[in-house]
Amino acid sequence: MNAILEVQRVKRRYNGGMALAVEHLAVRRGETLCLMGPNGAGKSTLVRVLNLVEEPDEGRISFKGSAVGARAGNVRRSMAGVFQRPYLFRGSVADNVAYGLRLRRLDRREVERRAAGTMELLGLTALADHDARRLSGGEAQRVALARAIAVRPEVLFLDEPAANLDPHARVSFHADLRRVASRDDTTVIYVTHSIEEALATGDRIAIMRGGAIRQLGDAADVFHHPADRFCARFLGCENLLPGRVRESAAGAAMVELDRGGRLYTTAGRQGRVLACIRSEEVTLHHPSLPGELSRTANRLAAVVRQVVATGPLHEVLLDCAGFELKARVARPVILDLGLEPGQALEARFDESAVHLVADDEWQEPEAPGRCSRGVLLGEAFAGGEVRSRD
Amino acid sequence: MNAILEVQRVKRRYNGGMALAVEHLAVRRGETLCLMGPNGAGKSTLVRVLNLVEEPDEGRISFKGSAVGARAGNVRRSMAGVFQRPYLFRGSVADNVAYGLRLRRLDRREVERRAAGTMELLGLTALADHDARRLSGGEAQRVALARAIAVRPEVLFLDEPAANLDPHARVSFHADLRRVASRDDTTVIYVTHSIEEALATGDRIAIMRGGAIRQLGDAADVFHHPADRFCARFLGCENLLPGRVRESAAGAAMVELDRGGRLYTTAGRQGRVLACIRSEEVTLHHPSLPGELSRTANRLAAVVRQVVATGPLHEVLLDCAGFELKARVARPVILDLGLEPGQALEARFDESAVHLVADDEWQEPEAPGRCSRGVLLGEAFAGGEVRSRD
Amino acid sequence: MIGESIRQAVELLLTDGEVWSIILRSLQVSGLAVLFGCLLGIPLGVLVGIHRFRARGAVVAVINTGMALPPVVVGLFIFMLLSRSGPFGSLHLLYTKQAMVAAQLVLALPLILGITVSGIGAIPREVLDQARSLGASRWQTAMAALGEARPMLIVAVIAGFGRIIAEVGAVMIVGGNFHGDTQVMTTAIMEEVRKGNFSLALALGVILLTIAFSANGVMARLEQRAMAS
Amino acid sequence: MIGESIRQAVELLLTDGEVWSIILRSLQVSGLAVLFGCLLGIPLGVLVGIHRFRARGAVVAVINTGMALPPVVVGLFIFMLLSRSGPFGSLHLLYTKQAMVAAQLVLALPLILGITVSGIGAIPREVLDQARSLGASRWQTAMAALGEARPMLIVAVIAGFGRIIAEVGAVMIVGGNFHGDTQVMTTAIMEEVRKGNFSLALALGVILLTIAFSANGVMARLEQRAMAS
Amino acid sequence: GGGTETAGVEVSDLIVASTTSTQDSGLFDELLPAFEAANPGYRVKVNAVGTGEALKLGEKCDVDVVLVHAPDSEKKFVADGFGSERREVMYNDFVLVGPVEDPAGVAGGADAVAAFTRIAADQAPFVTRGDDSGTHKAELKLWKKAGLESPAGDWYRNVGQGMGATLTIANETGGYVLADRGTWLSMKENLPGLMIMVEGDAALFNQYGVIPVSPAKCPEANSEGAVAFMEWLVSDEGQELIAGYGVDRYGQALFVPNAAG
Ligand SMILES: Nc1ncnc2c1ncn2[C@@H]1O[C@H](COP(=O)(O)OP(=O)(O)OP(=O)(O)O)[C@@H](O)[C@H]1O
Ligand SMILES: Nc1ncnc2c1ncn2[C@@H]1O[C@H](COP(=O)(O)OP(=O)(O)OP(=O)(O)O)[C@@H](O)[C@H]1O
Ligand SMILES: [Mg+2]
Ligand SMILES: [Mg+2]
Repeated sequence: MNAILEVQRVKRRYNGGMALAVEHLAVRRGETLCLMGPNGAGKSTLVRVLNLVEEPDEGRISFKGSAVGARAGNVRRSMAGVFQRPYLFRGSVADNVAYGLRLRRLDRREVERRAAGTMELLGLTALADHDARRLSGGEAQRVALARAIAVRPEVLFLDEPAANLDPHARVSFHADLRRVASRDDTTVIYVTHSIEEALATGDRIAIMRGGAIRQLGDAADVFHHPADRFCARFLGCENLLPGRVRESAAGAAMVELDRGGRLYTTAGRQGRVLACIRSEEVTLHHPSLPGELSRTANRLAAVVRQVVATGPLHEVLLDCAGFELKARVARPVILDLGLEPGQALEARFDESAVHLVADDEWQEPEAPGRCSRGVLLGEAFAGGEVRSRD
Repeated sequence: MNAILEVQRVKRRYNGGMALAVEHLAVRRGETLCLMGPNGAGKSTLVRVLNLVEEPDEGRISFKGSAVGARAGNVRRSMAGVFQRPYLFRGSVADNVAYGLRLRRLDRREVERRAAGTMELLGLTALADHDARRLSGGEAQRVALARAIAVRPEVLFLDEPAANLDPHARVSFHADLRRVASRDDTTVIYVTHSIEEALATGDRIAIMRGGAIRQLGDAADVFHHPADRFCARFLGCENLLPGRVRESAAGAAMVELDRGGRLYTTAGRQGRVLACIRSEEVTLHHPSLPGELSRTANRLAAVVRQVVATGPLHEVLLDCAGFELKARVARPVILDLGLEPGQALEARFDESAVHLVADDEWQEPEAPGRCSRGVLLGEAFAGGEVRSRD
Repeated sequence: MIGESIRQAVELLLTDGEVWSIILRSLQVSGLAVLFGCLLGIPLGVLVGIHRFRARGAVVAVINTGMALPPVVVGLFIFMLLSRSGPFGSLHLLYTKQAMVAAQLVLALPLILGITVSGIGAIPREVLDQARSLGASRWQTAMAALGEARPMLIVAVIAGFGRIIAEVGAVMIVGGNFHGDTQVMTTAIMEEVRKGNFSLALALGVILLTIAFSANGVMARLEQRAMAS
Repeated sequence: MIGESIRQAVELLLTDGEVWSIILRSLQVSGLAVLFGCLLGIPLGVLVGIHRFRARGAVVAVINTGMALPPVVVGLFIFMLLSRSGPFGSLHLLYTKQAMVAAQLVLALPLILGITVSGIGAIPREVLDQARSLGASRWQTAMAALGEARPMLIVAVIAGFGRIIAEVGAVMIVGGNFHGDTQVMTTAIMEEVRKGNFSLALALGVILLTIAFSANGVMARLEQRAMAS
Repeated sequence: GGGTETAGVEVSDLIVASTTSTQDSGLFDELLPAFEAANPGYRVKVNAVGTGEALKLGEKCDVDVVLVHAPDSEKKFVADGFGSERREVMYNDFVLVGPVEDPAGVAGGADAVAAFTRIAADQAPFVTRGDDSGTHKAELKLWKKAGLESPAGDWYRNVGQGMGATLTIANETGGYVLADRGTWLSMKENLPGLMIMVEGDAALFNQYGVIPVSPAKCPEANSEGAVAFMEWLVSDEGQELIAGYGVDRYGQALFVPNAAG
């Protein structure tokens, strides 16, 4: 097995609440594994447990195949972490960046060389002599990153490392991380709230909720094929339409929506389902002429209800006789169609754009203990979805 | 004048470096002003100065028209802030949320009522009795938000308040903020690195660099019409093409690009310019048949060089004979065109999609002192752009 | 030797009523001194701890030096102030518990001040800014700092109390060790040592430590309750 | 009164060579005691400060109680150990500087320990986790904690030093105040008080405080240099 | 001192500065209740300090009456106007105590000066209080008679402490020491290494005197009480109590009253 780090039946409780309850997770050597999930899902706790900074109440952690017990001290030398709220030690930026290297008793020259190199990489050279406690948020975050990267760990833990970086710094950090990680064959555990970040950096994505891993898979696969309603919603899939699969052949199916209308999909599944369509998969067109040719199987007559500019893309709320559909389109489309509320048009999406998940609406298992907060939070945002169904 | 807070010639130096040098800024009563800019640009410093937490070295701050001097203590009562790295006091979540209310010596019942209401709003009710120091990153951030919002300040300072929130919490926070701010006519100063966030919350956007405000204007206007190369780049405008305006009529111009080709634009400007085209404004089409009708003035023959999936949108790198163009398109377009490297197609963008800024490339003023780091950082990310020009 | 002293201590506590009144007097004098020490030292310490003023280094140096005030010298100094021939002689405070409290206050103050100052200095500066940003007045900002530095303040008080409940030089001089009037545990111990009653002196020492232990326990309990509330 | 004492202090320093050797002896004894106190107290304090073990509350209570150890009792205890008829009598350590150092060590230790423990306890727990997460061994984690708690450690040392440079009860008993041999500043002051030479005693007190002031200054300077490096 | 009203009688504090030896011998525990019974208007407080310190406290008017044993200093105290008058109260005697090994071979002698001479000649360890106390002054007189103006050297240990501490040091270090009999008797049990070398010599006579502070110098002092205390000490009642003190505990009286003489 190629797992560098593996946890089995790991649990961590705080004051009775269950912050972490992971049945099994094997981190592959050299991969970048992104952890995602709502606030309080246990991402940081999992990172801390893997980083051997926090002892789980139960369960087994192994590093390169052998259990980490008393050896934790040695194993820790192969790791380095950037916490969600990194703590910079008293001293200069350079001191901080050199900290991990000094711990490893590298010789002074090597320490200086590597620290300088890492500061260069992260654009910190000009700040080297500054007091590490008096930096801007983004600068501090970069120092913490440099400190961890400088030691060239086998496993690198990054807990929301780019949260305070400006967009350019973030992009360049992602590029640097990819380069450094592939050069040193570093395994990276990366916590983020941004799916763009996860797709840009991650080989695999794990979605957590209430301390458990809800879905784990290749990044693109998780993005396009969420495992359930929760993951779909969490990954920003805005159109979740309940229905029932009527006809189903190998790799294709027809879904009859509860609110009327039917969808064609390449996804195979039976029974009650939730059809997930990402809003950017929906394209808008003038109502098609009868008999007009199109490769697109799903064409819905729709009326524009609302158009909201949300930056690069515009959010278009559509009324599809029975249900609401949300589309996100670029400005040119708006211009081209002269989009305005009340306008009738056709919404299309490819068969491959319709992903089916089991409709767990009515049997959604109540997560135990503390996890209920995750649910609460999820529900708080359900507003958007409820709207789309009334 | 309707300014609730106004600063004039405010300067703040740290160890010789200039962290803040704002000539003039008037914050309008009831508006939400978003501050953006690279790390170290002075956003937090400006917020701290406005929040009367930090004394500037020079300059004048006025609140509701009269200078804030010895009265700072009173004026501060009208304000509340969430720092970039919020500090939660010892005690429970409820204690923290109630802190500002207690400071204002509201009666006990009122304190409890308001704290409970605010916790409800931010989904913190279940955490009320938890130790505020032992929360997850996002939970902590929400507590800090609740603590500031609970006091219903006239001016609310939010320094990257959503950096650690999960996507749903962020969206719901934006909605809540808008509701609360309009209910209480709250003036909000909001620091963020996300243009989406700025557009979703901000009435106006100020872009800072090297301690100074580089551009200030209505949110959509700043987004679509950056003032200069720096702002354009910072706001994520990926196509910056140098050229010279050849023909120019009222509200329309033709730009001859340095690398060949010409663009038509509704923007009026003379001389050397930088044509800015946002990548999501570029649409892709099969090469047009000669004589085909289109409202689009700008049509460029292009060859696909690379397609990268970056989440909801795909990034398409195009070769336009002489220069590179980047387009961001949704998956349906990729599917529809069957996009693959080497394919020839036509890139189109509307005349209104071409924004012109003065080409300050060769006379870019070197920002003084510490600001040079901003430049350094900016340059560090220029990699992407350089690529697009070679 | 210790076992014998403990046995003797228990016996003293059971049979000698005078010991109890001496204990009470010790607690009264040192308790009052430490109380005043806190009332004075903690606010002052917070002030010095929070503010970055020009003479701060000098002030801190003076406070730290105060920790090295020899009790005998303090006693002597207060004695000379309160002496009938001294400037405050007319107050007739010499050889009273008030004088003892004053002397011990002087001894406890630098310790309480010094530890408070650096305790406050050790909390993150963000505390102050965060409080201010939420609208705290100067006083409320100081209170916030105080709240965050709580564990250090406890040590400040305990160290101050420890120093004076154990000191003999100052109370001996300004109190006079008058039996039944100004005699406290330490002066009683001193007297027994002088008489060569070493084991009795040790027994009194054991009692003194037991008092200190209980007093610290009470303080810790109060602190815990304050933390919980 | 103070002015007169200062004048007399200067005069003593200028004319009386013996005063200088007493000063040196004081610094030697208390300096060594505080040095050992740090060597023992700081690592132990860091240990207790970092770890959350079952008996921690009890250990802290004992340490805090130690701050209330009366010097006379400590002196007596050490005296009884080192006395000819005591268990370590054969070592002939009574009335030596070694014995004085030992007694002062016992007095300084609880203060150094106690302040270190809560100083370490006051730094954010993240420090430890952050150090560990970067690969720090147990020892290195402790060093990281120590580094962050530096200002509190300085106070711990200064308070410990202050307590013993100023104390007379213990050194008087175990050192004997042998002139030219084990006499230190505080025992000299005590002697002058007994003789009724109050102003001379005060003058010696002024000298003692000056020493303490300078010693603290040196410590602060060292600390600043350590911080800067 | 300030007065308080108890049972119709005006009670005022009377502060006595005495040497530690007088207090520590327990004599005051015997005398004071009797004095207060006879003079219900006074409540006596004893401040036991060094001889020099006691006289200094008198000079500064912080005590009302001093009871010490340093005749020369006492006379000077009165002559300088700090005390109103000096009355002799009692005496006890000094004893030369030394290590049981007796390295100087002075045990059993009756001539203190001869013993001192021997000790000096042998440079046998001698511990001196060196604190300007009555005992110290008496010791210096003996050295003078033995021909040493100011003894010095490794053998002559100045410890600057009280009688008890000095005896303890002598016990521990095996030195000779001049002690007052009261302290010696009360501490003998704890001093197994010491025994009496020389006693009974007239040169070892230790006179105690009582001096009320001068009302002229110290108008605030409780002069009346001071005089009453002095008068009572030299009265038959006081003298009898002194004569009887210590017989039951040590088998011999610690002090010999000699007010009449
Ligand atoms: N030391 C602690 N004591 C008590 N509860 C804790 C502690 N640390 C974490 N928790 C709780 O455990 C849960 C999981 O926390 P964790 O920090 O792992 O969440 P997270 O997924 O990282 O969330 P976020 O996205 O907000 O950072 C939270 O509900 C949190 O309140
Ligand atoms: N207390 C301080 N002492 C010294 N320098 C400081 C201090 N606070 C801020 N600076 C410096 O001032 C500059 C501006 O800092 P500021 O925190 O305002 O940046 P920012 O725009 O908020 O950046 P970020 O996006 O990283 O939060 C930075 O270069 C920072 O290092
Ligand atoms: Mg987290
Ligand atoms: Mg900032």
